[in-house]
Amino acid sequence: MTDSNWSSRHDDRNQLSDEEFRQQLRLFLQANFPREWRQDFHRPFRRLRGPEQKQWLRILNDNGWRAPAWPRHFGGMGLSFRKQLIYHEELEHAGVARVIDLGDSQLGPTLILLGNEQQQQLYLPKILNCEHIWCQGYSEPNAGSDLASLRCSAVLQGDDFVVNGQKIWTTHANDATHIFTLVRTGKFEKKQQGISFLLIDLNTPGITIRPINNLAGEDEFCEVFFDDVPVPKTNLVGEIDQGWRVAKSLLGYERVWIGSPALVSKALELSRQLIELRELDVDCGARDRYAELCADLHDYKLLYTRICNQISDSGREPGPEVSMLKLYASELLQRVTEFNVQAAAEWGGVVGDTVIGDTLTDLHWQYMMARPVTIFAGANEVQRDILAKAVLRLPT
Amino acid sequence: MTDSNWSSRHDDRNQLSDEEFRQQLRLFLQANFPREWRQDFHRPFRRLRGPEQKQWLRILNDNGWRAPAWPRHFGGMGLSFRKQLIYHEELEHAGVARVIDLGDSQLGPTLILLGNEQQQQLYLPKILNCEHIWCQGYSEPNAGSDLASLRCSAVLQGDDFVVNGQKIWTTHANDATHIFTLVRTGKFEKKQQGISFLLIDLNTPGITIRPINNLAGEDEFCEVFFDDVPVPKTNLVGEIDQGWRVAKSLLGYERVWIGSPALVSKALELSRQLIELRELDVDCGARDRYAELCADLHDYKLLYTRICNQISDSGREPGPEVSMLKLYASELLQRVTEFNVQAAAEWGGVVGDTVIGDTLTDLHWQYMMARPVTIFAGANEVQRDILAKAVLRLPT
Amino acid sequence: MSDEIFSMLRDSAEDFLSAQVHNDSQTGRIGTPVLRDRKLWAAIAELGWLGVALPESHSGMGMSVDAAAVLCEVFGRKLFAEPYIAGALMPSAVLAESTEPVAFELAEGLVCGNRYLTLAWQEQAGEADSATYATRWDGATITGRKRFVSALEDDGIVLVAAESNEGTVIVALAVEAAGVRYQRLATAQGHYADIQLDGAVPMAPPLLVGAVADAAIMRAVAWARVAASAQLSGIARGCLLATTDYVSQRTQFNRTLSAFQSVSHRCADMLVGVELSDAVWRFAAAEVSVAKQPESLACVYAAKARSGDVALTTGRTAVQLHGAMGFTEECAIGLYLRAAMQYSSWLGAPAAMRRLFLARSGQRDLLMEACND
Amino acid sequence: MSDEIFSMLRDSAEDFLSAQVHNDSQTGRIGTPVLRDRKLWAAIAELGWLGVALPESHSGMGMSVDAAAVLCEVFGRKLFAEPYIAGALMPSAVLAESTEPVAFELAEGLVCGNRYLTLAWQEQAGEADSATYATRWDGATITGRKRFVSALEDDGIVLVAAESNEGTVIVALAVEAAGVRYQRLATAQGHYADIQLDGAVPMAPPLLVGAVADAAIMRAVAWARVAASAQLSGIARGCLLATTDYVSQRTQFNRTLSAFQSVSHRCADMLVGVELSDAVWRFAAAEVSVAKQPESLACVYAAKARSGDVALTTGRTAVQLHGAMGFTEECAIGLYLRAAMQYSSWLGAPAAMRRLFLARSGQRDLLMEACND
Repeated sequence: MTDSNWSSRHDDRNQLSDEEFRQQLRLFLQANFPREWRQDFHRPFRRLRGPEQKQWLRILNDNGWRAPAWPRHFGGMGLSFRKQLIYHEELEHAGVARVIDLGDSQLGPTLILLGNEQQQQLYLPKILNCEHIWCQGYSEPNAGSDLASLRCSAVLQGDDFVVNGQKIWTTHANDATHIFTLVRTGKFEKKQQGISFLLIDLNTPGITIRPINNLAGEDEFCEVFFDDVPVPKTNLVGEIDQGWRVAKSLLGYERVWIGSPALVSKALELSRQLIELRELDVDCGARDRYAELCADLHDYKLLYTRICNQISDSGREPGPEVSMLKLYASELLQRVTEFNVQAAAEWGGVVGDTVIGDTLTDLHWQYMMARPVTIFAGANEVQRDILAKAVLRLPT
Repeated sequence: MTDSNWSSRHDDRNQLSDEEFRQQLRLFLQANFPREWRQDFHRPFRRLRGPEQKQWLRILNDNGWRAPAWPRHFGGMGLSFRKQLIYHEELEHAGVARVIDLGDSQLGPTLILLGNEQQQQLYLPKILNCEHIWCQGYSEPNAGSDLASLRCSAVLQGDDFVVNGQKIWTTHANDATHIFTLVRTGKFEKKQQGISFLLIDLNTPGITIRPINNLAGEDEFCEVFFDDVPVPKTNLVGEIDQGWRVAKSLLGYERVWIGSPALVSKALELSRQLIELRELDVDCGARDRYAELCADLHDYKLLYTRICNQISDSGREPGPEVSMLKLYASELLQRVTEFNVQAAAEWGGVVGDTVIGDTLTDLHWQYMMARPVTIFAGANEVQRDILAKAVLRLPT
Repeated sequence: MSDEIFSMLRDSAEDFLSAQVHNDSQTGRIGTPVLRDRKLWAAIAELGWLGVALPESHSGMGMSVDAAAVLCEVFGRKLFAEPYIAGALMPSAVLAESTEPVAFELAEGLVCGNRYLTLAWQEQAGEADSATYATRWDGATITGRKRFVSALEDDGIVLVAAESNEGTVIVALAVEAAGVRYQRLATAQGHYADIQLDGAVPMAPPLLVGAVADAAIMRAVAWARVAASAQLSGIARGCLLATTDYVSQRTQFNRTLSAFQSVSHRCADMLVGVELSDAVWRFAAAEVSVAKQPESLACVYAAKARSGDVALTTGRTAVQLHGAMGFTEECAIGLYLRAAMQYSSWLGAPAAMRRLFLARSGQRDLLMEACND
Repeated sequence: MSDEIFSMLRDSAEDFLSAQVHNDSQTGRIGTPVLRDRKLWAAIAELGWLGVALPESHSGMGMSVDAAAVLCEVFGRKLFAEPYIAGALMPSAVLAESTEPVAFELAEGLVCGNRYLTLAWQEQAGEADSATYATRWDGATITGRKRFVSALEDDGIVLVAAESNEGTVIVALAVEAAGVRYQRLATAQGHYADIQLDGAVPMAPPLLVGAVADAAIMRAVAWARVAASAQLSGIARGCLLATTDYVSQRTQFNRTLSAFQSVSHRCADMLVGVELSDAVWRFAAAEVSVAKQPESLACVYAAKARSGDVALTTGRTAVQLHGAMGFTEECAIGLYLRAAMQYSSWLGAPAAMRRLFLARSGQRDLLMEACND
């Protein structure tokens, strides 16, 4: 890993003080993030996709602001967890649209931790320069919250695994070039065993992708069908049949990022705008409900910061307590979007764009986009089970 | 049952029109119910006990207003279910303090349905004239919601059952002369079998009664201990080992009466008083919360009336849908008492009597007295299980 | 109205709608305002439903709003998308009061299904109860702006409420007339039109003038609220049924979903909500159908508040219990939630309705008067 | 203040209270106002706790409210009933600002535990923040009425806020002085006294006069709110622990109670509440301990609102999950709920606190300013 290709092209920003770091990033974003892609009252949870996403990620990459968690010798920024928090805070603060960049956030760390050198050299640079766009193939029609029941199979024949089966809820598969999957390679008593982590090029023959429209009108989820798809056995990450542990190691971080208060902040910004537009400032009843949401966010931010700091200070992976974050943030987000629909009176019944006062908004979109957050990344019912079992140690 | 002792001493009020019936009862209550025993802001859920209870029940009995559900030839009023509803409405309307009169509401109907003639002749008249005061011995320390796990045993020796074990949560055992119990007389695979329904005189040697103070400061619950207590085998009601069915037949009615909106009305009356006293009329936030509770009661009364009318029209025993009544009424009652505590600001922290403006009240008492309603007569968790299983037919 | 007639109405509606309604036609419409399906509209005209609440003198069946509400409950359960309340029931409440020749003519067209009517009274968000209008009638033309108008067809007729020197008037205006401009915003099953009127000339002299016009509008709104409550209640019940079906079949962690209390207890709570909602709209429908001033009845506002809240809560919970599948446009469960958003916001959102409920109930009714005597 | 000192304080408090506090002493007291347990009060004086928030100039330890809050969190968990906040912390905030001889003397007595102080400022329910007083100081005597005064001993000293010609004054008054009458109402762990002052003569000239008196009271209230938040948070945590113990052991229907999601999921929700409450009071304590005008900090109100709500909710849920046993006076679980009622209502109930939170937060803080630049 001392190859010059891997050497860092940019200053080590981890050396900056927190405040300097924050300032540099803030200035960079002001200068470089295209205004038209900002989150706004119309799309408070805006995400970039396809060409726009690539364009923005390349700007980040060219300026040394990409892959904040990756070590520098793999081309990342090598930031401490605390600086990663600042990084995300500043993106949120600047209204930078979200990206689903699973190559950066999930596959990269996995390969760095458990991939072999060949896999690292082959894939990591192409993640950074967006030549490869990755999506995640975990869930199946009968393996959602109960992921370990997955059945999509990979059978070794010669130098290839032959993959058959179906994945579902694969976000942005229709934009991606590659998919990292959990597939069944063996049957054991414990169903978590016999699962392997496999990388698949979506251009391989035998793969069909079907987008699914969601309630907000977006086609971000896809079904991916595998029909005798050959995958080189060199695409196996980690040990065969041990893929569950590979995937699991990232779940805690996923829940921390999903628990970010950013979406709630954005939704509550819209609440405030609606209150002004509808002149509800003088309505003490509406103000009481708004105050409750504001206090919820205020307090939640403090809890979020504290748990993140504990992770940061301890240097350990996130424990089961991060289920609190995913749980509370997702339900609060829903409550805020519900307030917004109610505060908008008749406009709350509009499905699609509407202009209130001079503000373009889409209350249905924000309401519906807040629905799946209580389902994905482990349904909230599962999060409560985790808290009861693993934090409170309640017997079952 | 044609003995002249059993003939009715009073007019058959079931023949009256609903309106006439209501008027007669209203006038009777105005003339006869002692003003000082009325429910008020201090004791919105007031109950009579001991000598006061006896005195009032005897007034009812002497005037032919006792035992509304019993057939007339057993000395009751023989009212239709609809008239029973009116009966309870009028008592509530007049602020008549509640009585726990299990001889009337539970044992009487059981004996009428399943007792033998000897038992009916021996016990029913003494219930009516308050010579016997009955309490209910069902729950045990390890058999609460899971009542069928009860272990208090009765073993037949000669002409007596010998009873050993413990009952708990026996309301007003310290005022009672007799107790009707569920005791274990046999062991079967299904634990609901092997339970018998046994009548016990509390004066029998070997019985110890210990009152338990509750959170509201009242000693209404008791533990009852049985130590080799002999009970004549003629005190068995129904078949041996079949007592579960005896007890179960009354549960539906119990849930209907517990579901009465009367307590909620009383608690909400206190809410209104507090709003006036604290001049919260102008506080739109407080008014919104109050409006929600008022609407909840309004709508619930309609549901309650409808389900009661359905029972009345069909002539069948209450079905599992009455769990809705117990569930909603009990939780609404708690929400109202919580509103009252919050509306009272600092006074909400007072434990015991306080005077707000010129109104004597006891917010802690009403708050605490509303706690057990979600627990007793089948915890609300059990009610939800019943609704899911028996009404929605969800598989488990 | 006898229970038997209601049963017949309900049964025929269930039969007809089970055969006619296909949810597929409601998916993928996000952002697209929907107009009447004219074939379906003609079919329900054929069944006589459009004239249910019109008197026989006006070509109607001479029943009242309680009969219409029975139909609407089925519409909700079956996700029937035609704008029955806005396009038939509300115009009926106005036309029934008018003895102008044009009123009879429009009523006949409404009942036959060849005239597409709607009522335009509201001008501001959250002000469905305002009885004053910025829209002006000068005796010959009408000028102003109306909002949140449902069921507006390009070749339809809009009954417009306006201020005049004689108080409120209601005039019938062809949508095609000069001086009428409009834009439609999509709702789940229809649209809200925003109408600009600029010296538009109506079809005939005003249908109603003065106090009788105000009363007709208040009655139309009260009727519509009760009918919308019934529809919301139906939406919630349909949504609950679909959910109990789903959780009874779907398996996770080797157990039927309904075996988890986190699922079954929420179904129980949904049931309680649906039954409350059902009890209150039926009561309100019965009361309103015999009331002279239905807008004074507290139960109307209670019904609209409860049914809106319950339909939204049931819809959200149902989406959650359907898991990821519930978030797809292909799964009908989201359509219930979206329909709930439309009917709970139209004519007054729950919190606003509860305030009016409290004001109308005079509070004392709720309390027991025992302490006074 | 370093984390290490806080840890030491917490550990010593836990050790001491585990040995000293017996819940039995709190049962069966319904309706009976409770005074200091003088043995316990002397013991905590011995430990130095009473002077934690007083400067060294005033015989104190020179720490701040954050240290006191650390103690209060333990008090909550252990159901320690002594009126530490009203009887030590609040008087400290006032005495610390005064350089009158009597202030030093009272501070010393407070710290040693042989003077029983309290602060009387509030006059109406729900108005702990009012800075105007109907109670008058005429330069020699004091007349008026104070309510909701905790920690009032018959031989104690009450620091009374009053209006005078020079603005607000705070005077020290012996409870035994002529012209002082009072009645006590019971709370869970103490009492609220209602004090009538009729020309009462204080011990000495006013401790504080004018703006500095107002500031001291506002600081005392802010300190007390943060400390009460810590105590409420401790109450909730103690209550949660007792509940998870119980449901882990109790069996019904052949299963441990905690195996039912209707139980375990509510425990999970209680946990989230407790952790939120904990996060916000700790933040508020740190902020307040370095703030010049702690009453201007939104987090103070957020902490009081959250901790009050959470303690009440946790207490109620805990009673429910304890089943019938939870409703008995012998089961300690009800004591947590009752203590929560006391501390959530004193100094402002949650809804009132959230209004002040919103007012103080200027709202903008909560939103992201990205759209401005």
